[in-house]
Amino acid sequence: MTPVMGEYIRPEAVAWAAFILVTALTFVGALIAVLPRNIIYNVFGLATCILGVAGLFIFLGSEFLAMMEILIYIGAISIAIVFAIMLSQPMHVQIPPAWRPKLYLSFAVSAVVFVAFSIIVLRTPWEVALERGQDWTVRRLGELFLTRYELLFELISLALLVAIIGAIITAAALGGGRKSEGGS
Amino acid sequence: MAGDLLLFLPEAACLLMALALFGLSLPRVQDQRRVHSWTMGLSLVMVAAGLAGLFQEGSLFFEAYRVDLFSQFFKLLLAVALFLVLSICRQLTGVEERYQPEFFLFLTTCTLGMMLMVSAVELMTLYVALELSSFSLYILVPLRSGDNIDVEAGVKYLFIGITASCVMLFGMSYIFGAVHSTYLAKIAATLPLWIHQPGAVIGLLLTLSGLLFKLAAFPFHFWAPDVYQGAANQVTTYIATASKAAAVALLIRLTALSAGTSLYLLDVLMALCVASMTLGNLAAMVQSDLKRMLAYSSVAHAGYVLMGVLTMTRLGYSSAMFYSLAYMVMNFAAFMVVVKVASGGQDLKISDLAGLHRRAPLLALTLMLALFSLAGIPPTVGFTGKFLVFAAAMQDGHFWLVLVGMINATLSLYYYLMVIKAAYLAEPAGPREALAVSGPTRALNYALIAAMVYLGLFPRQVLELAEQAVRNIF
Amino acid sequence: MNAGFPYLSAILLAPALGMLVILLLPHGNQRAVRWVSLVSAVICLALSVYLYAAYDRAAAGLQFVERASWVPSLGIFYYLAVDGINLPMVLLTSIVFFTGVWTMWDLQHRVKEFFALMLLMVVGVYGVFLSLDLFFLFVWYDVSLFPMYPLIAIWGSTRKEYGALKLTLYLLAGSALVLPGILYVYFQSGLFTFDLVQIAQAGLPVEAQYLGFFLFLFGFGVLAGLWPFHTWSPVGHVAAPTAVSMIHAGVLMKLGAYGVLRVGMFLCPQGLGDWSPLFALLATVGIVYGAFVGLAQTDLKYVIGYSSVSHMGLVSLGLATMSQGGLSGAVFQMFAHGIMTALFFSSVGHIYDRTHTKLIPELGGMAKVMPRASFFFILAALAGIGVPCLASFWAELLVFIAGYRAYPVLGVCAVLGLVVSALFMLRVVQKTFYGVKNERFAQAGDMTMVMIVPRALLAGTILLFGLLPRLALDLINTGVAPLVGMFK
Amino acid sequence: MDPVAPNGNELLLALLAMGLPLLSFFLVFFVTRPWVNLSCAVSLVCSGLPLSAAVWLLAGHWRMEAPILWQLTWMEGGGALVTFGFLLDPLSLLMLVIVTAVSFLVQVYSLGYMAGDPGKAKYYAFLSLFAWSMISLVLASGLMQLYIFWELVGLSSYLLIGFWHHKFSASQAGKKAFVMTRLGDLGFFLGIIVLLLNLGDLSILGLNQQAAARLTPGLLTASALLIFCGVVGKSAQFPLLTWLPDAMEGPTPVSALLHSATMVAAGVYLVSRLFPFYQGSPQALGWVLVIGTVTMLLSSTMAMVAEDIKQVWAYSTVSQLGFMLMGLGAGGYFAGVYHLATHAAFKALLFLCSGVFIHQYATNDFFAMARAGARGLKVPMLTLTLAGAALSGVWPLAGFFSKETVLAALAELPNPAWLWLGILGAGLTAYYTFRLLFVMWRPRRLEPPPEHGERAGHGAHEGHGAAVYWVMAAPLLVLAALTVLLGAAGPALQSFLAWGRPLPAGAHHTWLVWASVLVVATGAGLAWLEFGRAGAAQQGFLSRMPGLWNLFANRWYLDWLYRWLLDHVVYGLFSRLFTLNDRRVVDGGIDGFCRATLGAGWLFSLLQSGLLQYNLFTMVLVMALVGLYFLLV
Amino acid sequence: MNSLHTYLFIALVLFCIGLFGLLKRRSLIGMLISVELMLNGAGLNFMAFNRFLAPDPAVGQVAVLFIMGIAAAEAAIALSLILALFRKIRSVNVEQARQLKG
Repeated sequence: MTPVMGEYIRPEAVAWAAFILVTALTFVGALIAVLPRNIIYNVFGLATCILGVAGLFIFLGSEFLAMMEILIYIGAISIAIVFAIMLSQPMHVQIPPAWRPKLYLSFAVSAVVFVAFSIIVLRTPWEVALERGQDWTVRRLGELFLTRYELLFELISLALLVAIIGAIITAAALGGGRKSEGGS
Repeated sequence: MAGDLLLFLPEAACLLMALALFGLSLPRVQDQRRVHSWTMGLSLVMVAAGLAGLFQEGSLFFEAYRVDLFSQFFKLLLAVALFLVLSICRQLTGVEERYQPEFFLFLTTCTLGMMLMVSAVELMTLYVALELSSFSLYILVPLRSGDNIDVEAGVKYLFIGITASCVMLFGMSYIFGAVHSTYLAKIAATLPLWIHQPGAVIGLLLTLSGLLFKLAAFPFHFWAPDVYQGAANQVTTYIATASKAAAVALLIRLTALSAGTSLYLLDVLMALCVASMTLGNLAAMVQSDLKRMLAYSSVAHAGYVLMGVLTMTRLGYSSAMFYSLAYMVMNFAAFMVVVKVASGGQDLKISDLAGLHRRAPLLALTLMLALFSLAGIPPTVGFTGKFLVFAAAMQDGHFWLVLVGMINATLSLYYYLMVIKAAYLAEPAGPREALAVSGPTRALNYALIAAMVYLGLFPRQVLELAEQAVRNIF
Repeated sequence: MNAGFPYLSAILLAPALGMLVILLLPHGNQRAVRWVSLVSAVICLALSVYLYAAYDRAAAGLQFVERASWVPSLGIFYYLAVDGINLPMVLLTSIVFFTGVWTMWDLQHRVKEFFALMLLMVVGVYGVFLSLDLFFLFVWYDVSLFPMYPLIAIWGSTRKEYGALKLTLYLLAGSALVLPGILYVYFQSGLFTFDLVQIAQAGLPVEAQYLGFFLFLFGFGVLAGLWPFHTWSPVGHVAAPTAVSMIHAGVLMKLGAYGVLRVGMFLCPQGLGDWSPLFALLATVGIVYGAFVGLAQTDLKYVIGYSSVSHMGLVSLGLATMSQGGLSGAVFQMFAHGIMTALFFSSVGHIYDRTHTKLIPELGGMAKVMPRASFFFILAALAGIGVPCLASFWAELLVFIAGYRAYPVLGVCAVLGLVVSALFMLRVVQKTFYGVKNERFAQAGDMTMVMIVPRALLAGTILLFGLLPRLALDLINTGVAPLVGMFK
Repeated sequence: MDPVAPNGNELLLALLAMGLPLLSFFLVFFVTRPWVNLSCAVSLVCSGLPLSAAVWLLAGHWRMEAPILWQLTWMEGGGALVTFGFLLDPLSLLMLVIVTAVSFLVQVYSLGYMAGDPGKAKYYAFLSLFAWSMISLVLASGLMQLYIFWELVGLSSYLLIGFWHHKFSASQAGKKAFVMTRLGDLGFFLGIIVLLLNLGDLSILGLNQQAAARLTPGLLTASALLIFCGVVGKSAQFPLLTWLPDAMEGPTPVSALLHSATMVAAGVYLVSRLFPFYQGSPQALGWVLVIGTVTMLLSSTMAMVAEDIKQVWAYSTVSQLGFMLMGLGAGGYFAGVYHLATHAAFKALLFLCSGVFIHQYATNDFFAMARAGARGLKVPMLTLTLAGAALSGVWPLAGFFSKETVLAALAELPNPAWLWLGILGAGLTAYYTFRLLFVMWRPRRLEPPPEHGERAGHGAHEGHGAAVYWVMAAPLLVLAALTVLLGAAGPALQSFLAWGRPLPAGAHHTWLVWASVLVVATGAGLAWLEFGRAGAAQQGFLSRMPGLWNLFANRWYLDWLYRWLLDHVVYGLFSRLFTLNDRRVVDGGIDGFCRATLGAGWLFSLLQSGLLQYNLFTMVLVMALVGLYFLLV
Repeated sequence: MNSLHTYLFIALVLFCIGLFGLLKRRSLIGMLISVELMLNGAGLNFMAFNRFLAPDPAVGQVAVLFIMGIAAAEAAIALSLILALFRKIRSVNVEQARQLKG
């Protein structure tokens, strides 16, 4: 970037624009993930939202996390969801519109939660820690994984293992070959 | 390191068992009997390890993991619960044969998760351990063969579970924000700084919701009836016994963080406690499926436990500990009968118990005692548990809460009596053959009866142990 | 403290061991079951009679004390002792227990379970009467209640399941007030002990006594058949099998009144003052009301059930007067009414066994058909009317005097209730035992000599204590006296 | 007059009199019941010995100086002290002799009367029980003891009236007697409690000597009246008089013993026993007088229309009891007691005589008896006449003298109305007595003697007719002798009852004697005109006044009133309402509450609709509420 | 943009949108997606506190990483269960899975 450009486009402005962009991505993505009745749009909405969140993570100082966010959510979870959709329901079948009161009630209660928690967040005098470390490196994360969070690390691998075995058993075996025409 | 291993003994045994079961699950064809015998043997080792580790104290993994009497008490409880549940898995008719090693495996990992959970004193560890145990259960529930309801139950369980865990995480994030730490010890140490911050208290409350889910307390109880009914009988037994104990342990640890200084927290917990008791008992009255009824009763019992916990006094915590032990014993006894009577692994209507007193007098007796115990009739352990819990609440001045609790106990008697009536009075429509009760089962029955009465009349040792345990939670 | 043989524990243990033995007996061995029950009943009876005789009336106070710490951290004690209040109750229990076992000798249906449950219930009853520790008192209280459900629901008659359910739920609802009360007292006393005597000696704050007595009054009052919480009692009586009715009306209802006295009044003597007018009012309403409702009944057991309501009202009235005479009368009335009702039910039980009906219009002329059974019933009825020289007369006398002294109007109403109860008792006697006999039951058959034994024991007790009331009152007065001192 | 302790001899005799009948009751009831003759023997011995003892005591203390008192504590508690013991003074000794004598005679008589009855042994047991209670009542040293035995006497009465309980009317009458006397006893009991609470002393001597001084007049009157309620019940005074005629359902000897001579007289005895106490309250005595008078007149009118021989004597008993109470109420202590004594003799005699007829002819209707040839039975017929004359007050029989004393007492009253009413009563008595006697003596149509089998009255006793007859006749003769002799014993008795001191001599009204003789003669003459003379229609003048006749025959509708009260108030109103309330409100409320609870359970289980999202919704809603609550706090 | 509250609000909005979706969507997969949004909201909170308040900037990151891991595992199990349910009732509509009730 030339200095000239810099005079017109100040870094703060860029940052602002970027921030607004990621925020918008997040919200719009979230709404798309929730509102349309077509399930495949929702997945795209989720992906969009994840991108926005990843952007926010960058703003919050952790590029590593942003990367992981995209990797895991878009690379793994969204893809898995898409597969599941393809395995489960024909995409062209339109789901009938929702029962209205349910919609309103859901909205109302979510809104109440939002209002209540916003006020709580505003009322809380969040205090900054007295001493603050500045080590944002990935190396530090790695260290922590092997020391302080060693148990956690082991645990989550165990959890993932259990999840995978479980998913295999559940998805591959359950219902397969057995009576399957039940249900209402 | 040897000392560390000793500290980690129960968990190590559990891990070992999980590995062994994993190995057993690999071959295509298994001898079911052999697998069960192995499992039983291993779980016995685990119980031994739990006993050996009972009085260990120390801390592991950079203070994230704390071994003290409190956690070891619950670990022993968990090991015993696992052993008991496995002991009624000999005829695992509710689960397809080729998945039985996995079935045992998931039971074990679930237990492992809970064992880690009761010792975890760091929020993230706690959370992940909780999830580990939850995952195992999510998978165990739909493992039942036969009906469709198992998967439906699994899905409902899962969704309520992950919602609760989301809420819990959200709450943890607020705690983290307010206290800047995820270590319970630090949180407790800076209590005066954060306890009056709305965010922190709400955070704590939301965090508790994950445990209330485990405990099946209102309003996170909705899974309980469906899962109890939908899951295989043995799985239900496990959920009803072991997982409750772990939830109580964590609930105590987390509630203790506030040291009873937040009236708001107290109010909310009291409301949930009353709602749990009342809703559970009322809804249980109209059930016809035995397991479903017991599920609602477990909601009510969650309320009783909460009553002990919400006092946030030593007596309250120790009484809640005692109650969880009591609950485990009596609930197991009830479910054991369910498993034995529903020998085909099917669901059991209350009316199916008709004529039980002639088909299997011993089982009927155990059932009656277990139900009276659940209803809180002395001299059973259930009464002593309730008494202690109520005493704790009264000590804290919650007279009305105790009154409501007692009224609820009376209400609950109604539906327990309905079951007893079915077992002792009703005559089956057609002739039913006598149930074969094997020697070990007989011994198990005697042991359970003895335990229910003994602990009811002589609570002293356990109570003192519990009091010693809660003296120093952090 | 009397060192030496633990008589009280022995009384508690005899039926408990009996129950265990019965449970362990092989199925089908009904003879052995009966004999085991009878042996334990005889042991209890012998020990009770011995205690009754050996109690040092001059020394008074608590005797035969057995006290050991049970759960020290909570201040729970294993604390058994007798004084002038509970010793008659223990004797009553033993007599009714013994006669109850004997009365059920011919039971054929699920014998083992029946006697095991009955023994369990008796253990509970003894426990309540003997324990001076609040925790144990409550434990035994509930232990004595819950066997009622199977006992009535399995072996009962008319609407047995309904009656059993109602009774059990009702009574345990009562205990739902008692437990909070006990805990409340425990913490209010500040002593952290469940030792009843200690708490009573230390005294509770007056405000605490106020609430405490309320809880005990209505909690235990339900079991004592206090109006308007009495409806479980006739329904339950009607449904229950003979021996259970005997124990139930004879002993269990006394547990309620005993609870009000021993727990409520000992612990909250000052709180009682404010409640006593209400208490006395409910008691009197119960007396009159029970008698009037009894007039309209057509089922023998309902009649007795309502007469129990009426008579237990007398006990309550005696308690409510807070005077030496009233309390003595109440305790004596508990004893006398227990024996009397047991006699009632055992006679009705015989009639029902032989005729399979207890509806008054269907019976008639029973005095011709079964003169012995009729004799016992009529004797009980006379005792119920308050005929002098039968035990309950003295009790009623004392209660009336005290009741009139404390609440003149209520006292007069209560005496009036007695006339109505005479009317309905005699009506029943007339319709059932006199008049034209129903030929259907001409061959029903009277009691055999063996069956007379328990009834004769009960009748003899009524007569003995009726002719020699001091046998009981000298003892009861010693027990009541310290309590009266506490009211001042 | 401080009481003295008994010497050994007196103690023994008194205790013998009190104890033997109880012993006999237990022996007969529980031991010897299967052996009828043995039972009778035991019972006879145990009533004969007390009679001897009583006579011995009376003879030994003919000139006693001070009452003899002996007592034990029976029960003690709550300020109430109940003693058991005996108080021997002239009154109780006299009454003791009367009771034991009549009791013994009746027992002898019953040997014949109850011959062949399957329940004879039980009957004797009950008689013994009665004798025990009555003797203990008479000798009672304290009011509480008196009350206790008063109740026991009622119980024996109940048992004996209902002795033939297979007869519905008999058991009904027994019940009625018990409940009505009980109603009166309610007042008695309350009176005792009032005295106990205010005086603290229930000994009879204490009451008589100190009550007037230590009680306020209001309390004294109240307690006296309350106690008098018991008298009203027991002595069948207005308004509780209807049980006594019904009580005639019992065996006739029982009527003779209980319902004429002794038990019903206990009421009068009680007033005499407490006479000094009553004298303390003129109002109370006034009420006694009023009640006595009303009763006497009412029951006399009833007797005028009765056709059942026992009914006539029953009404007459009621009226004579009322007459005694009039005497007492007028202040004539001796008058009341004297009439009590003579009445016991001639009324027992009347009943026993009637019993012979009833036994013989198996009917209670004296018209029917007469037609059947009753006058053929000489001994009973003569004694009946004698006793009837005594009842009417014919000179020189006992009744004449005692009636005169009562009238004399009435004459002392300032208001002459009482006297005239008393004389009117005497006239009525004479009328109905002679009505019966004339009917018996002069039957209109004589029927042939009924077949032997038809008079199977109360069992198979044909076999030993003559023996039975004489066993029954012997007591009649003894009583007849007494009826004659007691009239002469008046002055002696008077000095005995007054502790040997001559009473202040009241004015002797010669005109009174003539007046009463005139009235009696009028009554008897009227009866002669209507029933006795040849060709009389044997229809009383009342039968020409159907209104009055109905009123009298229906006992002034008193029974109807009671029936109505019982049916409509006790059963129809209280009992029904209370029962409804019990079913619907009290019990129904509980059941409704239970149903509502179950309904609530059903509602709550609807929350579990199976729709996952509703459950999640509830969760979130609660979360939201919790958040909101926080903001509000 | 550089204030704690901004991020907390964004996180809260995400969380609430997730809640809304969770309650509204009838497709189980749609509900799963909503849950992921909620988890992200929680993660965002952690990072925000980490950035503005916490003493050690690594802690929040670690937490978020673990949340992701858990989310992945959850998704795996959830999807497999949804598929199993689909095989049984031929639908992923949550309103059709209502055999268990009462």
